Amino acid sequence: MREGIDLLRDMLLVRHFEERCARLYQESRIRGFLHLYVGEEAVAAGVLGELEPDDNLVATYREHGHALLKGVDPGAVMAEMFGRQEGCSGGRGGSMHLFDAAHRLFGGNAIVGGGLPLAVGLALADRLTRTPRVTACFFGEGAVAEGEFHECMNLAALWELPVLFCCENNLYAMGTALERSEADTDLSVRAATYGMAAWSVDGMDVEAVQHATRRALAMVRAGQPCFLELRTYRFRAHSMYDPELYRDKAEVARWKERDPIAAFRGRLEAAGVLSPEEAERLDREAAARVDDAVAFAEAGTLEPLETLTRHVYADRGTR
Amino acid sequence: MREGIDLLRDMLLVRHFEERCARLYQESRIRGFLHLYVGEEAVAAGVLGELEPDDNLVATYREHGHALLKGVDPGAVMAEMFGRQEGCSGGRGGSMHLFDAAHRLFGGNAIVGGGLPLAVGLALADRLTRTPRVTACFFGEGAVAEGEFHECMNLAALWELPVLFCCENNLYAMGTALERSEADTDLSVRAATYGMAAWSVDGMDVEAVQHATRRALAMVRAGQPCFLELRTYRFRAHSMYDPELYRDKAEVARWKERDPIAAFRGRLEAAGVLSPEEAERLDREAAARVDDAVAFAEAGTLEPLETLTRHVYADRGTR
Amino acid sequence: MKLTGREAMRQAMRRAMAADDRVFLMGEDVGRYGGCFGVSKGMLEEFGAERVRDTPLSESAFVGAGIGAAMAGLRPIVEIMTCNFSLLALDQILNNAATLRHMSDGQFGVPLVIRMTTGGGRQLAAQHSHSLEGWYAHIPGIKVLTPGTVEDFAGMLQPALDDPDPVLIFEHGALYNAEAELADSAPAVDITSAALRRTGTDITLITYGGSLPLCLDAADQLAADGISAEVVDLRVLRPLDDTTVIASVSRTHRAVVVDEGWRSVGIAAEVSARIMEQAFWELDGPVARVCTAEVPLPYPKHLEEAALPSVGRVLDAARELVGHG
Amino acid sequence: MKLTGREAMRQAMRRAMAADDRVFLMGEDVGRYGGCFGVSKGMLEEFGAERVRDTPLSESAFVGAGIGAAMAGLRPIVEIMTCNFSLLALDQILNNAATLRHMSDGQFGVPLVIRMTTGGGRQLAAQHSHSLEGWYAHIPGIKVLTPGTVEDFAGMLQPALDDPDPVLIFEHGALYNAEAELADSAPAVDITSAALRRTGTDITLITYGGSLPLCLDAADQLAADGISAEVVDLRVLRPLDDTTVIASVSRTHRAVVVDEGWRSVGIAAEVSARIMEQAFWELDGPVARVCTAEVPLPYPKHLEEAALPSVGRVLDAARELVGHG
Ligand SMILES: Cc1ncc(C[n+]2csc(CCOP(=O)(O)OP(=O)(O)O)c2C)c(N)n1
Ligand SMILES: Cc1ncc(C[n+]2csc(CCOP(=O)(O)OP(=O)(O)O)c2C)c(N)n1
Ligand SMILES: [Mg+2]
Ligand SMILES: [Mg+2]
Repeated sequence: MREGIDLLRDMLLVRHFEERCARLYQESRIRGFLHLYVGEEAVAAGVLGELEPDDNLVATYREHGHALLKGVDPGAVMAEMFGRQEGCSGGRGGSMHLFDAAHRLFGGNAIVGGGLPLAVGLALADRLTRTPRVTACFFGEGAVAEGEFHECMNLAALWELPVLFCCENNLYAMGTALERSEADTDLSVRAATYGMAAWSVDGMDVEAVQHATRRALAMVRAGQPCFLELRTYRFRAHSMYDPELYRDKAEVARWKERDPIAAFRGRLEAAGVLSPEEAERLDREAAARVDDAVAFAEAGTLEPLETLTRHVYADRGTR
Repeated sequence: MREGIDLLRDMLLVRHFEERCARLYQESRIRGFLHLYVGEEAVAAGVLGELEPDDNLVATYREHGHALLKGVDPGAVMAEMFGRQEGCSGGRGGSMHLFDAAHRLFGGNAIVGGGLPLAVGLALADRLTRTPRVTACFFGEGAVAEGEFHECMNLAALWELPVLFCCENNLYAMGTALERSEADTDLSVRAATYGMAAWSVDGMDVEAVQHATRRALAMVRAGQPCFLELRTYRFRAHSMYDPELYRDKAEVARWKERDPIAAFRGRLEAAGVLSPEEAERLDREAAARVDDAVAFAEAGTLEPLETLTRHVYADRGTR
Repeated sequence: MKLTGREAMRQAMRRAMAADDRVFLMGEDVGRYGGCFGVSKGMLEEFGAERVRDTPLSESAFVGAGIGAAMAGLRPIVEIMTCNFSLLALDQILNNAATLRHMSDGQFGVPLVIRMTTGGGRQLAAQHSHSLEGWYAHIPGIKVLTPGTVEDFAGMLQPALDDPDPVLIFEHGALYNAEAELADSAPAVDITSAALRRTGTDITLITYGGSLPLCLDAADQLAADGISAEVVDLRVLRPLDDTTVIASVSRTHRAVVVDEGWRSVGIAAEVSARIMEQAFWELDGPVARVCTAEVPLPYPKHLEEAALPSVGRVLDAARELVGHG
Repeated sequence: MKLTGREAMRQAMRRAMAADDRVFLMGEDVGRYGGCFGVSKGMLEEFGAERVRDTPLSESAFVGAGIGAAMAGLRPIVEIMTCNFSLLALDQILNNAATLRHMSDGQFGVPLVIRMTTGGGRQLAAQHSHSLEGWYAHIPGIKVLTPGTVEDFAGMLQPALDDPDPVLIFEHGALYNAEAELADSAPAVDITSAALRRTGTDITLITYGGSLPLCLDAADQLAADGISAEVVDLRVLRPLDDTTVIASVSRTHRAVVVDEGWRSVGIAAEVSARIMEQAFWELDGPVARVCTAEVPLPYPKHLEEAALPSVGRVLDAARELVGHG
């Protein structure tokens, strides 16, 4: 369970990391698809702060923040995006496919909905082996329309599997607004019909997320899946290729007024828990950690071509 | 809208047809998979009696009754199962794939859930062309767990498409009882969360089915999808290969006491609408129609081998 | 008029929709977003939300809905963002689109066009870099088109819409930015035959789609070495036009097949097998294949480049074959 | 002890589950129904509902759940009733099972076994008669097994479970009733290599699974004509053991590849292409293919038989080739 300052520190790390990634992309240091989490930090911070190191995490292509807050070294995450061997996936995966066995991060998955069955399976394994562990599975609200969402919710509920479903509702799936993809936009009501506890949370309020996660985890650890709809917003484009024709600037500006980091910092300062100077120091520390991560990534090495077909199968380098 | 006697006649035709199919299968005259509808006749009779000739029908592999009551000639259906050119699918489809363009029967589909997207598309076409037509789509309760069910319910509701979803809940999907496949077994509650009218009907009572269908069709014709759960039971095995290990005989016997044909006949007789003699005559007439169908099928011809690759593409006989 | 592949496809869609009420476009983000790769940008404004229809993320349902709408007489263009996601709709494609005409004894047809982006080369890693068009060519009942030139981006859509059967168009992502000068009324192209893109006498390079430009490059470089290479652009992977392939190989007596799919059980194997069957006695040496290495595509640029077919690998294969000839 | 293919697979599963707690069986109707084809009959009673787990109809979720459980260290056997329904799970197989080891740089593996019935011949028509194993062999990261004998039904499961990577086993429906005398402790079979089922000198028949019996029949009949045919049972379609194939063809100089998939872009094309590449100079004539006609399988018996590979069609191909030699 994270204290207030820790939560702020977590969010700042993610924010700085993401803003840096954006710049590095412009400089062509990072390539491929890059999906940033700016604006949504309270969700990852609030949920992941409550997980035990031994809990499982399944994420999407928008998962830098989740990886960092599950404990993966920022240098290893950045090196991954640089395509270096020192990356958390050996450079093979890039931004969308961060893995870390030591931290039980079972990957960012780039197929919308594709991670949900894996989460169900991880939880099934724990149930069969009587291992007291939780699997947290993140996905966007866009995934709710996919058949796999439905199949997995049913399976988790039917088999009473310890999965915490974390639906990050940032209102858009690429350019498709929720009301144009769901006949009923109240996602936690939908989820509840599978027979699991489900509710909606203000995903811009890190304490609200933390609180909801605590309640949910108590149920999950007791052997029931649970669904949280985390209402949030992405401040940046869907990916680096998005002209954002589908929403207007005023809407984005309104949401930015609710910036989860500024809001929480303000609250901590108002409560006298944090001074402005300390806050600035936390900010600089986060920036410095990201600097270190970039330096680590830049010092990383490229895998030799000889091992191109490594890890297709376990036993040998070539098929 | 069918009168009582017509409904009984419809159910008797299906019953005799199905019982004859069972015998013909034992005699190896029909091959492949054969799924019979015995016990469920009130569903097809009650729903299809309310459709207009111009309405669309999408069905499953358990669709003899639906084809017959949509108006497809019994001889053509039987010939199909004999694999004859005179069959309603030219003999190419067999029991699971009855088609008839003239009666707007868009096929029995043998992939569980596979017909639902087609129904959505047929209804979409009607909406785009402002054609006042309804698409009735039948499927078993087993299909509800499939991802396609979810995707299609959402699409139909979101786009307000004129589909009547008819879920034939006969309690089992092969050997899997509903409570072992659905976390929440109240299917119409589930369906309602997509934002469409949905309710459950006694599928052993043909008048109840008819009444519900009328109500539902009024909504569908006004431009909204609708979902009916039709609670029924199959008296026979899932297919001809099923040892029925998964349910006990007492349960089957209890349901047989509610035989929809006997019950409705009894009701008509009690109301004085039908005499026992007339009922017997209707029964004999149905049997005779099936005799004729079998004779027609037996007189049918086999397609020559030369045209084996016909209809793979429209334009030419071979690829 | 100078057009990119992207613009050529957009123009083809706009013309088709303007000319025929039955045509509409449906897929994820084709409307407000303007298409994942910008292909349909502006079309929502031009044709409205009924005919440029954004769908929820539900590939099986909206591809199946396209099949149903086609059976009912419309002419849907369904866009699947990329072929990587088409697996979620594969049951609808294989078990419905490809079989309905046959199962119904010709009573129903599925005049549907499915467009999707294919290919690697943009560092999108293992789940976003598939080249599945050759694999789809296994399925009887569908047709598979792979435009490799801006002309084909412009001219394949209309004949695909006119076709009474389901046609899948695989558009290589790298060709959206390819440019060419097109006549204002770019003619429909023949979607039943392969195209000879360059004539030659010593060897045939057989390819399609995203690998066509690199084979043309390779042919240039071979010419500098004094090796005259013919380039056959298959264009249609199903039904495969083997007549053009066999005629070419019968002239050059040597062939290299180049495609971006994984090597095993891909379209290059099929082309090789057909040459084996129909032109064995014409061959001066074994048909060679240059395909993508059998590895899920890795993210780093240098590894991805090493995995994909390249001019260098085509040259090596061609030179080895001619040397042995 | 005399066993059928069905019993052999059941016994293999029972032994594996008795020996290793990590093994469990999951799929539609594997429990109370006893398995769609009766393979798992009695196993629910023996091992209980936790380890013989009936699933709802949701192919993508339970195959994906098998992948997740395998990543977590268990050894799931997932049964997909028939390969016809596996398309609904293909995204999980191709984008997850086949890629996770690679994307994670070897941190995670997917030691999963997926069993499914394959093949036609039982008049089940266009949506229930697919033979997709050769097609699956396109995918790097998975292994594809196709038992063709009762011994292989008995002996392939354990090594598949021992394999650290996802293994798909395609069981031809016609072989469930095949019978053979097996030693009580049938040994594990080698799942890395093809098997020479019959030696010969004039021609090699290359096949697997449901087509193996008909190739053995054809070899008998050819022997009566004085043609000595060797029969190679591929057994493993991925990774393909081309060493055995090439060695045989290098001895006989002629080959017919027989498989039940559609011809274009199938496993027979791959075998033909590899022979082209590795044994071209050994060939006395072109490699021939006998596959299923490129049509969704029709229901009537006579049409289905005409579409499928048959002893007659194998004999014709073999005789033509030897005649030309
Ligand atoms: C099955 C599938 N279809 C389409 C895509 C392309 N795509 C990538 S992200 C995305 C939007 C997903 O939105 P959401 O689930 O809300 O997550 P967000 O990006 O908002 O975090 C789409 C359509 C995909 N990756 N997978
Ligand atoms: C996608 C898919 N999975 C499995 C099957 C095999 N199968 C055929 S019918 C059936 C049971 C379906 O049950 P339900 O939907 O309740 O319909 P019912 O047979 O009871 O009418 C199953 C599992 C199939 N045809 N399609
Ligand atoms: Mg979103
Ligand atoms: Mg049922």
